[in-house]
Amino acid sequence: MKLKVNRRNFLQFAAGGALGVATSEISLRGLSDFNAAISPEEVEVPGGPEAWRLSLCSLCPARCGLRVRTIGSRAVKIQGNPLHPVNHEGLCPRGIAGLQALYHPDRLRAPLKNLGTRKSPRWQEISWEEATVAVTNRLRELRQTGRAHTVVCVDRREPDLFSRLLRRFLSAYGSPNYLAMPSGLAALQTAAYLQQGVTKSIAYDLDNTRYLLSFGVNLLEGWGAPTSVMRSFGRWRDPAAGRRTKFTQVESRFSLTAARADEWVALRPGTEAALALGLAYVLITEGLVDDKFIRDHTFGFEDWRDATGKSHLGFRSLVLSDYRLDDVSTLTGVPAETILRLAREFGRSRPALAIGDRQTSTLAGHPYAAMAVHALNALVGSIDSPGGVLLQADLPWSDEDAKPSSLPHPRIDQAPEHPVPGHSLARLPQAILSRKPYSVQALLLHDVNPVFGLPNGEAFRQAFAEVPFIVSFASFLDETSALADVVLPAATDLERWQAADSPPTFPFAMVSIAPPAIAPRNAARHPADFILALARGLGEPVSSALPFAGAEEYLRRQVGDLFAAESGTVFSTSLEETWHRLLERSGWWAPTYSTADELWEQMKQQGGWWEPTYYYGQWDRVFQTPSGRFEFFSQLLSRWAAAHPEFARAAGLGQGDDRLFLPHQPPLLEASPEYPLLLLPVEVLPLAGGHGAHLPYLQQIAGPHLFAHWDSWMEIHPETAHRLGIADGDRVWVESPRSRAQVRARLYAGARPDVVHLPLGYGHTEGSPWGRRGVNPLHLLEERYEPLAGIAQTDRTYVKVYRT
Amino acid sequence: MEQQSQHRANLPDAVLLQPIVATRSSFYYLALALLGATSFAFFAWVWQLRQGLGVTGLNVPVYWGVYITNFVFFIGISHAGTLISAILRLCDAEWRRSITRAAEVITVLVLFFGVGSVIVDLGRPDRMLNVLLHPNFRSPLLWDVCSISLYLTASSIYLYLPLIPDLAMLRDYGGKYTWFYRILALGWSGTDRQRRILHRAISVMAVLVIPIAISVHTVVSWVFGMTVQPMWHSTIFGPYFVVGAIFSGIASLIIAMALIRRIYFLQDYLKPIHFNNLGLLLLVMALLWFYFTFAEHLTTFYGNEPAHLIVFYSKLTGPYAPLFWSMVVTCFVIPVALLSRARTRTVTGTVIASISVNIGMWLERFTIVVPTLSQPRLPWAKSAYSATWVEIGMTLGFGATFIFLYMLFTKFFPIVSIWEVQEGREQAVPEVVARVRSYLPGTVATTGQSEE
Amino acid sequence: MPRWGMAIDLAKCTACQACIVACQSENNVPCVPPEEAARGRILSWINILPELEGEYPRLTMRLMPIPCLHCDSPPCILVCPVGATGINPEGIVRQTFSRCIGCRYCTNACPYTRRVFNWYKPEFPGEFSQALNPDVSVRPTGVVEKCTLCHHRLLQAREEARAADRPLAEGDYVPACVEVCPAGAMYFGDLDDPASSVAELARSPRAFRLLEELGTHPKVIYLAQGEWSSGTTESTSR
Amino acid sequence: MTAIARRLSRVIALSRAAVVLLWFWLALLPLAVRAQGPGAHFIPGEAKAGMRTFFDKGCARCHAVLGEGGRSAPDLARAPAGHLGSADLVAAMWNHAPAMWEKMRVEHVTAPKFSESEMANLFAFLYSVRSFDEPGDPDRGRQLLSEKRCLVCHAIGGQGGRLAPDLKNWASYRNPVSWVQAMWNHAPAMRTRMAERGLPWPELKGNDVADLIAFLRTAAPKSKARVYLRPADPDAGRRVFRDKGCIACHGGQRSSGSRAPDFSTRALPRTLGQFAGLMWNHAPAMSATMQAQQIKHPQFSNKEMADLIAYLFAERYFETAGSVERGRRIFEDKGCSGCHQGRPGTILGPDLAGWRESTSPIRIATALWNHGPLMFEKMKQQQMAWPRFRAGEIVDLMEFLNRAPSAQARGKGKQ
Repeated sequence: MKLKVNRRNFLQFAAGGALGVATSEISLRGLSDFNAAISPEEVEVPGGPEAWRLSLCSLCPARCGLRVRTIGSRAVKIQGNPLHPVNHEGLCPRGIAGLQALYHPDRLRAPLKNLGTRKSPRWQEISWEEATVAVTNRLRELRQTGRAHTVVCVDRREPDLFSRLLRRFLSAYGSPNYLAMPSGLAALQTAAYLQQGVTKSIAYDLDNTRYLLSFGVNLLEGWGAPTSVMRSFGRWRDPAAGRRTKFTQVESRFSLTAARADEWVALRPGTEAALALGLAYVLITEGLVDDKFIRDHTFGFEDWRDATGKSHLGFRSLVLSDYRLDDVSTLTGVPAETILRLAREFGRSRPALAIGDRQTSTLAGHPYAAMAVHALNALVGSIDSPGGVLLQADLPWSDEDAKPSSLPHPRIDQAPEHPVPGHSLARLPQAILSRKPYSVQALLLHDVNPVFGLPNGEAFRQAFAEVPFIVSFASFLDETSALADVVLPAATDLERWQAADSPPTFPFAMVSIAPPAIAPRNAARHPADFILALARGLGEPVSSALPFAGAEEYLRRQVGDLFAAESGTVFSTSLEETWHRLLERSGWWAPTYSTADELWEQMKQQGGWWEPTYYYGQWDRVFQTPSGRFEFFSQLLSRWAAAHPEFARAAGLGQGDDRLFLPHQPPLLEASPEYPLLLLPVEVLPLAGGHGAHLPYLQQIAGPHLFAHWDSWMEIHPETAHRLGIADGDRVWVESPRSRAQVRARLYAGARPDVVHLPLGYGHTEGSPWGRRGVNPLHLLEERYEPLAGIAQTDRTYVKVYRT
Repeated sequence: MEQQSQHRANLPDAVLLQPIVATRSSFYYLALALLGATSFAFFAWVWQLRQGLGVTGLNVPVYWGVYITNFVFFIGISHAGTLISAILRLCDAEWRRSITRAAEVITVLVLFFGVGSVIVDLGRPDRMLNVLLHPNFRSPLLWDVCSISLYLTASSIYLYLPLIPDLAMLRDYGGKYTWFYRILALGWSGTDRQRRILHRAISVMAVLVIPIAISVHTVVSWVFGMTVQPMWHSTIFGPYFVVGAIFSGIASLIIAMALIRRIYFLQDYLKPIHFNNLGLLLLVMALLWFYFTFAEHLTTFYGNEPAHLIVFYSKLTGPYAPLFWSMVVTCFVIPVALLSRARTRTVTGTVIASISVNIGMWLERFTIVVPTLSQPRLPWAKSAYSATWVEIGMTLGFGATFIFLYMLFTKFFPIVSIWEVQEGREQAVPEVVARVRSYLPGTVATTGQSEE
Repeated sequence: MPRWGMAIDLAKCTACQACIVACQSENNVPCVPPEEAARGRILSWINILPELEGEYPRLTMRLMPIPCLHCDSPPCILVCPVGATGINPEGIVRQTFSRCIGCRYCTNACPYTRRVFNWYKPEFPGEFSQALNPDVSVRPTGVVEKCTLCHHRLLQAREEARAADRPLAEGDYVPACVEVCPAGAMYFGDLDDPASSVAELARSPRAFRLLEELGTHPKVIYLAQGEWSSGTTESTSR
Repeated sequence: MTAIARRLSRVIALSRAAVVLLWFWLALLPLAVRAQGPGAHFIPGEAKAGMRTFFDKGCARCHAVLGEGGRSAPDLARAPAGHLGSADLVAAMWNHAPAMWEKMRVEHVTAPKFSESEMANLFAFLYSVRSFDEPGDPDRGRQLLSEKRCLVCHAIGGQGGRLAPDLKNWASYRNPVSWVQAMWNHAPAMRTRMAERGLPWPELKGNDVADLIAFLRTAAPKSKARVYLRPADPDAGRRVFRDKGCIACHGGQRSSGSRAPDFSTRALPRTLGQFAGLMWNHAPAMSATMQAQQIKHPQFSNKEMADLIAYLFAERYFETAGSVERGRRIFEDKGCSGCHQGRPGTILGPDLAGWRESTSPIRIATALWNHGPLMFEKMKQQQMAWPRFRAGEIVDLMEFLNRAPSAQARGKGKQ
């Protein structure tokens, strides 16, 4: 006997089961359809023919060689050009981010004309023709009315084909005013001028040095030619290369560079010069100096008598009297034994190299400090010797473009009150506003943003308001372009013909060139083409000075000079270069090309031309001082000061005090009870040089040591923070006598307890929304200029910090 | 009409059928409210599907949060019914008769929400079928899939079997939906043979269901235990989770009973004694749970492994301390305090205890899932996890829907097993008397066969 | 059958993070918007892990670039319920984006937290989508993704080698991060080929592996920074 | 007569072989020619390929050439000093080998294997590189100018004597050869002038020329900073040697009567610059004799001079002929016969009979490099000392192996 299962309820069963399965099945399927329906599918990537094209990066002066992978008309990847002498295969993050600069959503799409006022601009898109006509007419008029010299051009820091062309154009047009953004190497160059009498770019043989003593130079965070510095760093520590080069970083903050160094020596900020001279003290007293070099190639080491028989202070006596070990130790806060050890290491490991003052790619530091550090190199004979300080080799360019134009009017920005025949862009606003030496009628800006990037940006804003006519080449409508009357969308690196000379701090003569990797986006154009069109429009004599159809032809012409030089080699494998070097050093030259055209073609394919040989010991090239030697006691300076008594006062020393002409510790800033904390702005690699904030790639890696991204942060020592009741991540006010800003505080044990740090490059007020994050420390910093070359000293200011 | 109702009223245990025949308006209001919550949850879910899981508070490294907590919690609850009723049935606890069904229903319904929690936690629920198409049997998650579906089937059957006689009763009762009851009743006519088969089937299922239930929550615990993450990688997680599950299960059963009792006036079916007994059971589990929790944390502390200690302290003193300690209070202090004294082991007492236990157990799941994740071995940036409206809404919605379905059940099926209660009246009393007598010395077990 | 592995020399690494950006651009990894980044939802496959120790002015900081370590016995692949991730014969821990159901069990099982989840639909604002690499699929929302050691490059390299009718040589196949490293701190190659540079470095006394004690056997090997001492001469073969 | 005839035939035979080889790889690497180092043309193997070998096989890890490469072992371009022909190179390599092997063993460096062609390239490379001058020391250059009293007649950039041309004109010459050429060409005139003033003929020793150049370079006008020479062509050089009549006196056996030093035997300095110095020193005496014999003082163009010197150097790459007799004696005395001559029971090394007619410095070097370590070990087991050879001895050995491996040794070897 059993449950009576008749046909009916069996069927019921079956039906029920089937139903169940069906529903579950349907519900799952249905779910997936449902999901697909409400969230449609993702981007699919178009393909196309693949090609690799050479190009150059222009996000910093290094101008690394690039290989760009293109799919159809799209650029999809940027890699390093393995043959390029500066970076070889390597790249820094900025180089790769070039792609985002290229395809940036906020790029200018067409030439813009301001129909409104400077205060409240109204932008209208115009055609290139209109733009060209507008600019041409204005410039022609100025020229015809004899005001050609009132046209001022501000170029970016990175030297390239276009800056040459621009200079050529200006001198033909009749304006002496080719200005460029200031470089972080200014203090070094000033020291080089005062002590070596040279104006060429100083170079460093980092690869071959055995001991590197850096006084707060952010070597690994965008200084000089970043990729080549990093490459050298890798070689110092390459097990295969044999002994490891010691890298000591002297810096108040535990920066990434300090973290990667072999030793970090924390000192009181601003006392770099004192420490350097303290080291000199030990080197001299312990006889660790290179006597031969000092005897043969230096001046002013010992006390000396001039023509008039007046005796002068020598470097040795200065150091022995003013920079005794314990004094230096107390001033700098570095233990005496550390100073001793450093000096001994520095003196005993040859070649040893010292770089300083504290500097980034935009903050230069103080020339006197730089002189003090450079003096160390002289003491150990590391000047123009392997692993030492070198002088960049001369390029075989014909210099007609570079030569200073012999025009009646002086440059608008010249600084007669400074001993170093320098010009500082920082003076421009004052010159414009005071209409001295003459009033500026027109401004040509090429990819520069002084309003954001210079300490006296506000002054620029006001001054530019006074200038009747402003043209700006830019990719974005940034703070400065926003003040222009005409804004011209400039093609970016990958879209334009490029040529670059040897980057600063790079010893060899080099010319890299690159054709456009892809066609310009939107309406973007090569500024060079515009300038050439301008020249044609202006007619004689300008047009005959620039008789080129376009950038390519101009560049092609330049390469002719290289061919004529009959030396050097096209970029090639390190093996080829070694071979070339071996031959060339012994007087043989085996070129891979026999005509200028071959050279041109090969350069386009390999990326450029260079001379991989450096000839050491060319003293009269390296020392162009009155004495023809390295001058501890700068006679250039003393002679100049003789004619300018006011200088001594500016330098804060007594008239006739020889210290004026010798490296010495410049006066320190003092804290006040109201403003107890020192604000030192810092530069981070991703935003080095103050640009890059508009690129997401760079924003999201800005502060790896604190996982900081997308916003500026204030580094403060945990104890200080605790004293001020500030917790990690709190929003705080940073207030300087000049202004105040709100920022997120980050506790960082690497910050000196009496110092706070803010990263540069943040806080845009115009342009891409991505860039308009965080605060711009430059607005907090007090403007100060040093007396030697008028270099901005806006790298420190005392502030107070309190919670919001 | 008159005498119809008359005749019904005279039926024994008519009150048990009352919910089915008559529905008060308050029911509809409540239902409406609950369905509101449900639709909100549904909206939240659609929103999440459109936007992506970004709308939750989850982040790196806290990849699991409220959803997974809910999953573990619901699966835990599911141990209420089946397991308990099975245990009680097997050991002939006569006081079980009126509570078993209420328990079993909880199990069956809540399982869906356990599974549901996982589904909403998936980044690609539309690809769920991959679990069947490309199963990877090395993954504890797949073990879960198997054991849970098995548990669901078993407990559904286990719910269904004892339902058959009542269904037949409803069929013959001639109220609404008679056709519906006829289908489900499978032509039950209550012959001895049928009864015997039914009894056999039920006790077989009872035996089967216990190991399955235990396996389910053990496997759930292994989802965590099988990884190498600090304070997840623990061997006692299996029993620990099972205990926790039964713990919360009993608690929710008590709550459910209390509600039924109030709403459907079943005071003389669900008597204080039931609550008292369950209360005692709850007390035992509370002690057991505390024992496990203590053992787990002591060993971690004593082992003194850095990675583990970081998590350990984040729970005891760190950001998760409030949650952790309120868990200890709600899971241990309150229930023990209330249940250990007969005076407070009243209906209200046990209910309060149960509520606090359920809160506590949810917290326990949470403090197991999240702290470990937010303290990864490598000190990546630690980002705090806090649930968003989507997660909260979804959780509430699930709760509401569960209650709604439970209510719905009571509207179609007697929530107290009528025939079992009657059977109790008619047979159990003499049986028990006989059984008890058989325990005593100097007597012959006469009623042996009636005991099987 | 090669066993691909990577060696990262912490002495040479400058923490410039070029590897991170190179990887993102090579593998179509979108940049998440600031708010998301703030919630720790950055998607990059390789990251720098800073470890700061000591007190001012005696501090040390170790900055390790950490990609997926491609363990020989990866905890992540066991737990995937749908087998969407696994380790291929050449030791690459792969992720099948099209099968992943996004349960994020693998992300939790990975002791290095080196797997990332697509919380939202990938965003390529403006023309950024123009720069997408056609060799790599753009991952849809809701799936887990991770470093593939630029597997697509391996396939290409194989193709080229086959076309040129020669075996795959060292350096033919290099992931984007290794290729870009300006300091040459990253090495890549076949760990089973004793002559390869990675194998050589793996034998170095400076070599160590991350969280070795977990028995995951990572194939990304780190070389300790080492210290400068006057007159030390290191040699790879020691 | 035999000796002379044999030597002659040998030189010619080898140079023929060399030329054949040359054409062979010329056909292969038409481009490489441009990048040739001086002297490479005559020498079997290609210098640049040799450098590739040098770097690829890891020699450069320890050794450097002119400072390019490792520091832990001698710079093969500078040491050993003096000019080395192929035989000398082999000798140097052979004698130095055990020490190197020891060092490599300690450093766990595995010795790479070389094919004969690779070895040939390597030799070619080393040989050319060794002939290169390194940039001199400008300081010494300055001193020299005053010591040698050049500035009495010459001026640099206007400062100095007015009698002779301003050295500035040559300041941009980077190659010692072009200096020699200039000096050579006006040597007679200069000699007479100096004679008139009773000035001594300045002797230029060692690196003097290089140093002078290094100093004067700095006086070079900016516009045309450097003048290099294109790689020279020994073939052309040989023609110059013949046509300009140098061969008449310097041809050694080939010259009608050897009145002047025979370049194929005379000891050469290491570098071209030093050689240039010698020519300079030797100029007055020579022009005197030439005047005496009414031989016109030959004028050379830059290129001709370069080719000529290249030719002379290339010639000296090859060893002069040795003697079988001496060879056999060495083979016995140094104990080679002990293992390498198929004596029953004592065959530890291969029977060298097979080397007949095929022995060359390259071959020896290759064998030494590839099997040397093994041989060294075996010898240590036998407590045998590692034999050392002078270059001459190597030559004789080769002669012996090439010509007269005793028949019975070969017979025995077969059994």
